[in-house]
Amino acid sequence: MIWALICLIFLVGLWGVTRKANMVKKVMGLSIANSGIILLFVHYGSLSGTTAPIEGSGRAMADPLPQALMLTAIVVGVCVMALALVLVYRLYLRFGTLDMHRVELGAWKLHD
Amino acid sequence: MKKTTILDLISRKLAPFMLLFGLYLLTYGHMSPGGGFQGGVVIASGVILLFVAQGVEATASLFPFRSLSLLEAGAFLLLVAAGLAGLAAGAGFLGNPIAGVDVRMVPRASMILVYNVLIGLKVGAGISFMCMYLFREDR
Amino acid sequence: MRGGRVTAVLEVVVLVLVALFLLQALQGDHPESSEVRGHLVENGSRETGALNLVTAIYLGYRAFDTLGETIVLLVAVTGVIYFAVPAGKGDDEEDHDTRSDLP
Amino acid sequence: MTDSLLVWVLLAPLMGAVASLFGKLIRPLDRPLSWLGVASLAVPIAALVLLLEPVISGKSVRYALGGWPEPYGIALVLDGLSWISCALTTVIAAAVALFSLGRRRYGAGYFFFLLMMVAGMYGVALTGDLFTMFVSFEVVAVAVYVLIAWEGTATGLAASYKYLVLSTTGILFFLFGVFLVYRDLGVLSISLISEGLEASGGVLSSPAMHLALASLCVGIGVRTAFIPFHTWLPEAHAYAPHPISAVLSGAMIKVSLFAMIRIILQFGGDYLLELLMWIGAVTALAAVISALSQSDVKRLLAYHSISQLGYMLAVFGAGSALALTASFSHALNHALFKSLLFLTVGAAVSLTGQRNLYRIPPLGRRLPAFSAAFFAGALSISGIPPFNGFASKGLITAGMKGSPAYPLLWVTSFLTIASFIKLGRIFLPGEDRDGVTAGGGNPGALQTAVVVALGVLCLGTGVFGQTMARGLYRILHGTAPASIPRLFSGGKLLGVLPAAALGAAAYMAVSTDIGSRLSRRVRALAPELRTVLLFFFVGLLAFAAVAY
Repeated sequence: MIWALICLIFLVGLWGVTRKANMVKKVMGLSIANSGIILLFVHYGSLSGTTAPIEGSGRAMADPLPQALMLTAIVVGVCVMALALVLVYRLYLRFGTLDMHRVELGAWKLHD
Repeated sequence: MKKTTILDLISRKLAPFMLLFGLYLLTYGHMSPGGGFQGGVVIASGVILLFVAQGVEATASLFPFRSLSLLEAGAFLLLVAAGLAGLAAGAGFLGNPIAGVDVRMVPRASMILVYNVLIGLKVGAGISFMCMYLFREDR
Repeated sequence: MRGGRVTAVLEVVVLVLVALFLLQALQGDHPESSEVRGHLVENGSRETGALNLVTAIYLGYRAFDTLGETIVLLVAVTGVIYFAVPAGKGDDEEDHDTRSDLP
Repeated sequence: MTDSLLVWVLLAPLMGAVASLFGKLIRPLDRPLSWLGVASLAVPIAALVLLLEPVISGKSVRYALGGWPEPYGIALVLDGLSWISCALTTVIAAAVALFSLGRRRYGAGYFFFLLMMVAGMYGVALTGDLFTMFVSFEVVAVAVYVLIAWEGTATGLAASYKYLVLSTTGILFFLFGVFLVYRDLGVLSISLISEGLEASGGVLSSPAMHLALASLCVGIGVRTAFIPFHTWLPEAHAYAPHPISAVLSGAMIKVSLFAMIRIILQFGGDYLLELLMWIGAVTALAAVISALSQSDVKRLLAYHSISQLGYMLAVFGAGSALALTASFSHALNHALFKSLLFLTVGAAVSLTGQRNLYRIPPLGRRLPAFSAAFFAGALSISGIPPFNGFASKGLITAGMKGSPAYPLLWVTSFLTIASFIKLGRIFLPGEDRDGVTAGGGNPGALQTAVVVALGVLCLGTGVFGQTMARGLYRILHGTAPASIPRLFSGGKLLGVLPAAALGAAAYMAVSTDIGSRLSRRVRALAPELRTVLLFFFVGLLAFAAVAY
């Protein structure tokens, strides 16, 4: 059941990326999809136990490997979002709009 | 940014504790939950709180732009050098050179501590410098 | 927008299919324990000295991932600073790239 | 000792990049540190030459990072496949970096991103671990996003954003694939995947495994740009700075293709080969048709990159050992002549400030060395002997003997000739009209040297095509090749004539008014980001469905 919920979060993100015309909302969609994937890993890690994987805590520890991997995935996601938003900022300065459709029309017309 | 006294007072009182907590996360990253990236981001948020409340000039005197960008690049260089130290000590790149040393005198985790602190400094300097640079642009 | 209707319907159909793709992959029994995890949990802290096993992994066993990650962060921060040019300076003349170099 | 060389292949560009970062921060040191950064590429060249010996004898060099053994730590692996992708990256990166040094305008910051991209590409080629491949792909991607939009032009920024959204969506599915592999096989290192799969009865036994293979291939496929995922490439390559388009077309899409090939071979995904062959053939044909109709010189070259990549994919789909060698030799040759073409045409664009094919005045007399090098590249891509395109296309014909998709590739070859007759007009020796000096400065001596060197390399790898093919076969399969067809046999040499004639005829057809009207309609097919993402999902479902 939880797997379906995590898939839902991932799909909400993908929906935001594909359907929304606003460039900032696309970036938000990417961020939601990214956290969907992170949740997938961390949830799987918690199946074997839910206490923080610190040595010496007697209770069943969560799997440290997905958590370590997700540390990397989160930072990478943040960096890509930062770059995306700066590109959106520069495109907004240039075209005065955040609508991806009009930006592409503008860029395409500018080219020809 | 109109400087209200509440913001001014709180930020000046709160920021040191945030920096301290960030440093705690760095140095105790290998014993308790924490680590390089989390500590670095907490330090960056402390610095950003300061310059949002106090304005960029006041904070720039405390954390000058030049030194932050040099710190970021320098910390990364030191991180690669630490990795090479592992290589030189025969433990393979990014390995633990202290593994062979007598454990009692130098705890084996000190290499992890070095990595944590270096990454923390780099992340803290990088993110605060980026935000200050962006913030300065808008004025 | 030309064909807006068509692309909209297509997108909905495709996303539903992707949902099936995801659920199909996720259901089904999957072995709980993995040999790698067992090893890391048992002697993670002994070999690397870090009590926090997550730190033991991302700074000990898989330190190369962390190095790659710091590179990504360094590149992203430098990239953001490069692009955060104040308005009005460096807007493009389409073909002649006379952009002055940035700090 | 030799295995720690592997670390230096990856570390040298990284240190070079940090040096150029300091060059960016400390103004007066800008030029010297840029030179130091580019000089750091000499280390991988030396290391790869030293590492060639073990690879030739079939042994794969493994280096456990941090001393941790394979399943727990990360290992750098150098086998035939990764040696070729590292060699390809080094050659193209060195050529492009030297070319960029020639332009005063590219400061140390530019070389920081370029060298970080090269370090990331080495990471992708050398890593033996799935998650490290994800991190290395992201290092390459982040550097490429910045470099595509380097000149701050609106089209560059839009192209970069479009590529960012598409490739990040792709990489999320790659992560989904990594999750499935970790969940079902419990291991992340690539070499242990095949063992884990054998234990559980092959990739088709459990549905999760072939969906994992599908998401991994799709995640990487976005970066290689064959049919369903190619839509980002024309803008990204056309509007990036010229050296960046060269390194994107020359090295990046091929390193990603090699990574995808490695994963498919490790998973034993033979059921995908049929699909890949057809995708490759259709990509080759469709891309060359849209290339023929382009008026922007760099978009024309970008579509050709997609088409040539279709060749490599189609011949890989044929599946035999010879086919694999043909695919890799075409990748190497394509890297040489495509980066040469991008650099020469780029110089013409920045010299005249014009991008439209018909508005660029003939530059034959103005840039003699560049024109000669351009024609070397154009003849190579058209597969005219004795250039290297002919050699690798001969191998491809041999590799795809009797496969149904070959006629598509044959039609593509003479359409390629047609489009390069069309593009060739900008470098013909013509009268030197005054509008020529409107653009940037004259290309410097260093740039001319790089371009001529690439031209000579194209000729050299063509003339010695036979030995090259045998060498590649040994590198890839570790054993001496059983039978490499004679590339320069009479039959093949004569085979070029009909293709050239048909190419000329096709060029005539395109320049008639019906042809140009058709071209204009094809040109207008620039898919928007929405349709681009739709293509992506359709590609994902195709990769998944083919297993049922």
